[in-house]
Amino acid sequence: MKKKLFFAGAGGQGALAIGQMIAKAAMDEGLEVTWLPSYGPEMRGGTANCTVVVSDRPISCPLINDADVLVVMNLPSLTKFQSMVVPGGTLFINSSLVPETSNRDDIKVIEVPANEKASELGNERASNIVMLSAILKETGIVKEETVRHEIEKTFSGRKAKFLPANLAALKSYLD
Amino acid sequence: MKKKLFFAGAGGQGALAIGQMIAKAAMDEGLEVTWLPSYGPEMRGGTANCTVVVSDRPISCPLINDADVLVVMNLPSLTKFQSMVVPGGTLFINSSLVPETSNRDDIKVIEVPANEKASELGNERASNIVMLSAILKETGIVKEETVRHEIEKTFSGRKAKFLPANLAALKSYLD
Amino acid sequence: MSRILMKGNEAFAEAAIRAGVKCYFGYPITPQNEIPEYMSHELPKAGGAFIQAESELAAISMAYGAAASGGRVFISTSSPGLALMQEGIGFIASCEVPLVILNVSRGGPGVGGIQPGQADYLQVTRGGYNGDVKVPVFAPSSIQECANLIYECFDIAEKYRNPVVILADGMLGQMMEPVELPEAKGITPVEKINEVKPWAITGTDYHEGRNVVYSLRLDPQALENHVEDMFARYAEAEKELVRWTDQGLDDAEIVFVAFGTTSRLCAEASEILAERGIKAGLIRPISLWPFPDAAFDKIGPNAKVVISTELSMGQMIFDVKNAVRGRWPVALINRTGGMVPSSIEIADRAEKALKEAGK
Amino acid sequence: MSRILMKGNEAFAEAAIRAGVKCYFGYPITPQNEIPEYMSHELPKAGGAFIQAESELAAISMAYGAAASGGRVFISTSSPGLALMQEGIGFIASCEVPLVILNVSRGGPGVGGIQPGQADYLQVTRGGYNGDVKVPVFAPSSIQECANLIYECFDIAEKYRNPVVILADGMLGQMMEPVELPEAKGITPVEKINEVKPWAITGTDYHEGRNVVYSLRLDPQALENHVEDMFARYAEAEKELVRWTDQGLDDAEIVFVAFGTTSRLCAEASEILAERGIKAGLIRPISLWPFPDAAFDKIGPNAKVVISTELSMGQMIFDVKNAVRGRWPVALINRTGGMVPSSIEIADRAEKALKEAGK
Amino acid sequence: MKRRFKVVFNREKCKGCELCINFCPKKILALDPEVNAKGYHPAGITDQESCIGCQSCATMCPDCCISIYQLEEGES
Amino acid sequence: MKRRFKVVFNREKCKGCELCINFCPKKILALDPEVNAKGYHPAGITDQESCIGCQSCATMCPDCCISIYQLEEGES
Amino acid sequence: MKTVFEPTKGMIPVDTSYCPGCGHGIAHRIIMECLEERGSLGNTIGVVPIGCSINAHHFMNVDMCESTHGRAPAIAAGIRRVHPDQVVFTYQGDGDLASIGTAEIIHAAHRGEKFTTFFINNAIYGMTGGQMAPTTLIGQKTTTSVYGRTVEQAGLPLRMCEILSQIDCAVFVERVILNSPANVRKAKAVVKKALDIQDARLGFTFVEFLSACPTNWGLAPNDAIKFVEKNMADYYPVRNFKTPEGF
Amino acid sequence: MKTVFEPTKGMIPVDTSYCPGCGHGIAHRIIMECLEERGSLGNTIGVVPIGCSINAHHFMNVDMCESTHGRAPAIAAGIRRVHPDQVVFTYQGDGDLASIGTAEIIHAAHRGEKFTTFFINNAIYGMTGGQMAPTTLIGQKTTTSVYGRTVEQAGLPLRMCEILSQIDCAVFVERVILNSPANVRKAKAVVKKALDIQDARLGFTFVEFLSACPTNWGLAPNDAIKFVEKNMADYYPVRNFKTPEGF
Ligand SMILES: Cc1ncc(C[n+]2csc(CCOP(=O)(O)OP(=O)(O)O)c2C)c(N)n1
Ligand SMILES: Cc1ncc(C[n+]2csc(CCOP(=O)(O)OP(=O)(O)O)c2C)c(N)n1
Ligand code: SF4
Ligand code: SF4
Ligand code: SF4
Ligand code: SF4
Repeated sequence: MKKKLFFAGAGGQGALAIGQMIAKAAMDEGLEVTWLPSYGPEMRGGTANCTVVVSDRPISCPLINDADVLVVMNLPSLTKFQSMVVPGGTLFINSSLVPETSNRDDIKVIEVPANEKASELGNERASNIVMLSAILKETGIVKEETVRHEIEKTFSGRKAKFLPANLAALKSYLD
Repeated sequence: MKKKLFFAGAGGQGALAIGQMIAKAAMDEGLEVTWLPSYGPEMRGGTANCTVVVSDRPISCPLINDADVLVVMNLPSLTKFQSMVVPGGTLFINSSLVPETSNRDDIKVIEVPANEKASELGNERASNIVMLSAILKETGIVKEETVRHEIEKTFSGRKAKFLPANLAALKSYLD
Repeated sequence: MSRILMKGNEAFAEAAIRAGVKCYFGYPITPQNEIPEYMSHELPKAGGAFIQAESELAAISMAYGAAASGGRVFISTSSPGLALMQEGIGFIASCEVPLVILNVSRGGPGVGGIQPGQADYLQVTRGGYNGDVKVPVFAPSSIQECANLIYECFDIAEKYRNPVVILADGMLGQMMEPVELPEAKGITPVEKINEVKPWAITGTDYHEGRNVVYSLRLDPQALENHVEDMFARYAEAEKELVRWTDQGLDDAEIVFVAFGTTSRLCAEASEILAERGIKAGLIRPISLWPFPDAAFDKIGPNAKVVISTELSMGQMIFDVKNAVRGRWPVALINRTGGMVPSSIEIADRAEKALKEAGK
Repeated sequence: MSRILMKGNEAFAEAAIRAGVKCYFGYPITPQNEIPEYMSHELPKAGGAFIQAESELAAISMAYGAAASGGRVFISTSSPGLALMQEGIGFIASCEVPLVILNVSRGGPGVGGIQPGQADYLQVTRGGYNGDVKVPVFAPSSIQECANLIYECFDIAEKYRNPVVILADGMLGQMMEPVELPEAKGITPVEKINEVKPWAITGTDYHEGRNVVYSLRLDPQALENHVEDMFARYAEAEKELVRWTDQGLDDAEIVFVAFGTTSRLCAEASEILAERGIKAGLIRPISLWPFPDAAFDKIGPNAKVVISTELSMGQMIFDVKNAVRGRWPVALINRTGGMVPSSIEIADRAEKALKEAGK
Repeated sequence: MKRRFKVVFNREKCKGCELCINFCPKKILALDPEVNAKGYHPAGITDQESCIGCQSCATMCPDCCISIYQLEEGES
Repeated sequence: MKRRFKVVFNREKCKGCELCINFCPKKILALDPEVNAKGYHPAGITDQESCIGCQSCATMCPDCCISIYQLEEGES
Repeated sequence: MKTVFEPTKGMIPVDTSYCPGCGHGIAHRIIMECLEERGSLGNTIGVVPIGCSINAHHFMNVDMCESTHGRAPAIAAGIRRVHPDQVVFTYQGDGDLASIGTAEIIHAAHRGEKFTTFFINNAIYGMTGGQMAPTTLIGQKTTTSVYGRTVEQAGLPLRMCEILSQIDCAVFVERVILNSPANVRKAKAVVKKALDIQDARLGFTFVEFLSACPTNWGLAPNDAIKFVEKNMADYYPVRNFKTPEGF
Repeated sequence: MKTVFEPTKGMIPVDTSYCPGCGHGIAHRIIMECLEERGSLGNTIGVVPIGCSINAHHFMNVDMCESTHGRAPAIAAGIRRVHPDQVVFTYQGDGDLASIGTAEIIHAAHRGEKFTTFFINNAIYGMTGGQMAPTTLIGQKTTTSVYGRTVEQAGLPLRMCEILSQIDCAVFVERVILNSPANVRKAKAVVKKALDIQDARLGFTFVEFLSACPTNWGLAPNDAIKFVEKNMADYYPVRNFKTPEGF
């Protein structure tokens, strides 16, 4: 088993964070994993992408040529990256912010109104966790429970007040 | 023709200067020449030695293994360097400051009471030029006239007041 | 032992703390800023000291002072920062003071860019130090190896009384992988320093006689003797510190030589080539100096070409050619300036190189 | 033309002035102090400017500013000073700014000593710059050549828009020989700068558009393109700048390879060997980068051993081996730390090396 | 006669930092709810007529987005 | 009773700089016409009895050449 | 329609790379306005530092060069030797000038270099992501002082104007603040004066700007301006330190 | 026989490499006397610079290390982190401290490093043969200012005490002069005070010595002392600049 995932969005949309959560969960489930951000020069704004590879064997290369799963959080990411999905792969689109859909017909496209759902749950910033929920549901790449555990660790201490909305977001596609 | 000369003394005794004068004069006479000081770390005092090679052909190496002419201005220099004179070579000793003489019997030893003579001429600091005079007389390596020219250039401007004593010193062995 | 998902930069920092680092001195520079940041809050908790130095020159100087007086010292920087430390590193080597320096390198030359690069190979293996100096250099290729190598490098530095350099690149610094962290060793207390480092300047109350750490030797004979002593140690290091991994050399037609991040690209390129029916092997130098010449003796009879694969205009290739000694043609696959090729690009270019070697 | 007896350091300084140097920036360091001293009073007389910089870092930075804005610039230092300039030199190369840097090298490593050394060979030919940088390096062996080379190096630097380094040693800096000085060229006036250097930052009144001199390229593709441009120029330099002299290669049994001062010792050692009935030849690289590989093709059929002769633990020998390509055994005759062997010592050791090669 | 001004914003250069808005003494500037191509909500003027031409906005704008003109009689 | 002092010079360490001589308020120090092994004319005391033990010489000596002792009655 | 205010020709009309509300933009503008107004755009040479403002040469409409980190004053000294008649300036951040480049700025002042340095004090390392600078205030949180800077750990912040005024050949030293339209206008007048004194070749001229870095302070731009006003101006008195006679 | 004065055990009884009449010898002696008197020889770590006093570690009877040129204060900061309880000092010349090492001394003061710097201001580069230093006086002839230093060429000399006093965490700053027995005694008292304040860990402590370099000034030692007194003290006021309360 080897899965290559790519997460793309604007800075602050939490694409890197859900990539990391999947990576951590996979590690906790005993799998091999790499997480690779593409870091930009600018402090501010700009794009924030990351690559996650999950495998049951040691992973040679953390860079990928194509993706089994692509997650796009905004429009520029869709335009730029949709061609990298392997035929038969899955593309997740944050339909709250992306008015278009994919031009590919050889892949599975899943539209997730992440911001809307998150708003409904009381915290628009949890939109990435809504997306995560959809990914888990669709790919089963890691277990909900392991991820919940990660979310609980992330939103502790000073950030504990955000935990309920995020746990709710995690449930959004999994119930 | 190739002559290798070595001048040794304490800092301030003018050994480097007479080496340079011979080198310049030889150059002016159309010969090839190298002048090489052994420079020390210390600003002050210590030893000051130089090597002069004069030749009618290009000089490969400015460092010498042995000397045709050795000039020692003080006792430590005699002890340290007398063995480098080639058999048949010439050793000049500043007998004013060196109480001993050479232990070599295969070389020509010339004792020059340089400081005394210079004092007599009214300027003890011209002792190196007294030595130079003796060297010219004995070796004829360069012409008195060319050297006089150099001395005149050296003691000009603010130093012009030292010229007479130095010219007299140059004459000391050559008259 | 439990595995933690960590960035390379964090793994370096945490493993250094566990190796008993007393001092870290840093100056901000991308892409290694996580290290000073981590150290600024974690090292004091472990009983160590952190200073944000006023410059890389100050950082290497603080490092020297702390190490000369017996502390375990770690500093990190990125390419131009290491260029600024050249005088300091050469001086420290000449003073026989051990410490560990990490270069998380980026694209150059000059200010260049901040994407991963490997064009500091000559900088770390040859250096801009004046005089005769050698510095052991290690290049990890996974986060686990980052942690393991740095943990060990302090012992190596102290054994040879010399600086040791780790060369990573921005990708390794920024990526995350699971790591098992080594056990924490604790910091040597002041009163025990001279037991392990009798030469350290700790104050004469702590040891017999007087300790002086110095470089100047105005007597050239003394300086020559000193250099020869250093080189006697380097000769040992050359034997003892050689490290590499290799893969598929027995029947390889193509032999990749690559270190760090690039070796992982080559590993995947080998898989791609295998699908195309071409056998590719890999030599991954872990020690860049001493360079693993011996690895090349393991190359099998099918080899047609050795390919130095680098993120530079070709720097390691000098050492590769030297190790190859004319036995096989040597080719170069490279990108530079912070560009990272894909494994497919590497596979394609390797295939081409193989064809050309066949001609 | 008249010959003047001059120290190497003075010859460098005076010839640089005659080459039209506008600026010299220096910081005291033995054994090159005659140069800033000479420049401090002579350069202003010639219409140029002298600053005693606050450090070598400041000196190389001033040099960059003056050169980027179109002046001919010369700076000099000695070994540890050059180590401090590594970041600056790499940056300047990446900015494509021409200037001439002289290293009157001394014994190292570190502060080392102040006697002549050649252990900065790797420092000047490889460098501690980050990223892909190459710097042409020339090594004179007589005072006349000191003057001639520096005079020419400004044109070379400007042609390739890159720093150029001259490597001399303390002996060459301090010794005197007769020199014929080249003609004075005069300093390019400000209003003519952009005619020769259209890229120079002189204020937009002097040229079309806006000039910017820079190194940062955050886009790695732009950076890669830039590095490739630089290397295209380096490839030309590699062809055009190779220089050496050789002597007696036709029938030599021993071939010395030596640069600078050491080559003169080897020349005398060859005479000594001739007296002993042994034929020795000499390759004297004048350009250290590009290294004169082609010289080795002139070696005749009697050669039994090639001997890299160096005042270091063996640095040029890497390039010698590379040029030799296994055709002859390569031996090393060396002293280090500021020790200079006698020609007799060299002859003796060469004879021994010849015997060993015969075995 | 009251002097009248026209404040022109470079919508595409604006980064929506709100400094102009904050320093406008007449409080007649506001961010546009729509984003520009860079993704920022750009500033604009809500009440042109009340502008007193003090240039506070233009003086504080870090991005050279603001031009101010004095209208001649009858211009708008 | 008048206190009596003995000033001892380390002849071989002395570099003949004359600072001690210059700063001696009693002017009882002088250089030796003979040179020491380093080639310097070392300083010495010419009139032991006049020494007032002020330590001016020792305070100025850059080379730690001077020791000063107070003599007990009868000592010399 | 009469123009009351238009972007200066001194700024190239492209998007800057600075964050929203960044003080660099304001400082850039007023410097370039001054140069435009005095007709100096064609005979000015500027040096940009390593820092967020390394990008200034994309924005300022004059000949410029980049510098190595901290060395801009030495570079400008070199330029000045080749170009006795141009306007020469350096533009530097506080990491660049007050940390790694301390020696170079002090010695530019020491030699009385005839150029002007514009010093953007934003109390933090901007470009590298918000590390502590020598100018970071006590209590201020940065990525290398996560619990707030303390005196024990890092001393009290450096005040560059105060230090430079002690150097005789630094003839004009003033600190300005970019926190209100009135003060930005004052700052511009100070910039102009510094350039006039440079023209008179009297010595080294230095202007420090207290300036916001909203991004790394984690504040909205207008709150960042308040921080400049309340916290920075408290420790860094906004005033003239030195002016040569006749100016 | 009662000992009134004997060479301190702080100085190793070997010949120093300094020239006759060099101020380094006097400064060495009083520093080491203080360390001996307070019983600190066994728990002191010193850092010597690049300069004539690089040799100090052959003479001072404590653990020492050499430094790269100008970096002694950073080195001492490193030592201090490993050895919180020792006496730590740097000993530096004016080329080392006021030229190449400017950034390091300023930032030692800035961080309030708890060590003492002894600064030997002899207005020249000694070891390298008499080049101009930042402290060289106007009109003074050196090998790189053969007609005498001018303001136009090199600015007015740097006064380090004045500069360092502007830095808050430099808590003790004083300039002393080695020109007479009385002033040498005063200087010694100042050294002692600096070390006491170091013991109290109040911040950075700094003592500047006006000191003779007869060799490179081309003066006989006693004339050199007069030069220190007449010319140097004129430009470099001998006084205390800062003392913490209670000292
Ligand atoms: C030699 C070197 N060291 C470190 C860096 C990394 N670096 C880039 S910008 C910068 C400083 C940024 O801070 P500042 O000067 O305060 O300017 P700002 O970004 O805040 O405007 C640093 C340290 C570098 N590029 N080169
Ligand atoms: C990096 C470097 N630059 C320059 C030198 C040469 N150098 C040796 S000592 C010295 C300075 C001497 O002057 P100062 O600091 O005033 O001390 P002094 O000798 O007068 O006591 C210099 C520049 C060096 N050794 N290393
Ligand atoms: S100040 Fe400028 S950038 Fe900021 S919101 Fe107003 S117009 Fe936009
Ligand atoms: S002061 Fe010291 S070194 Fe100088 S003459 Fe007197 S005893 Fe000798
Ligand atoms: S990081 Fe700070 S200084 Fe840099 S552009 Fe952004 S706000 Fe401005
Ligand atoms: S050169 Fe000057 S500072 Fe150096 S030892 Fe001699 S007198 Fe002292």
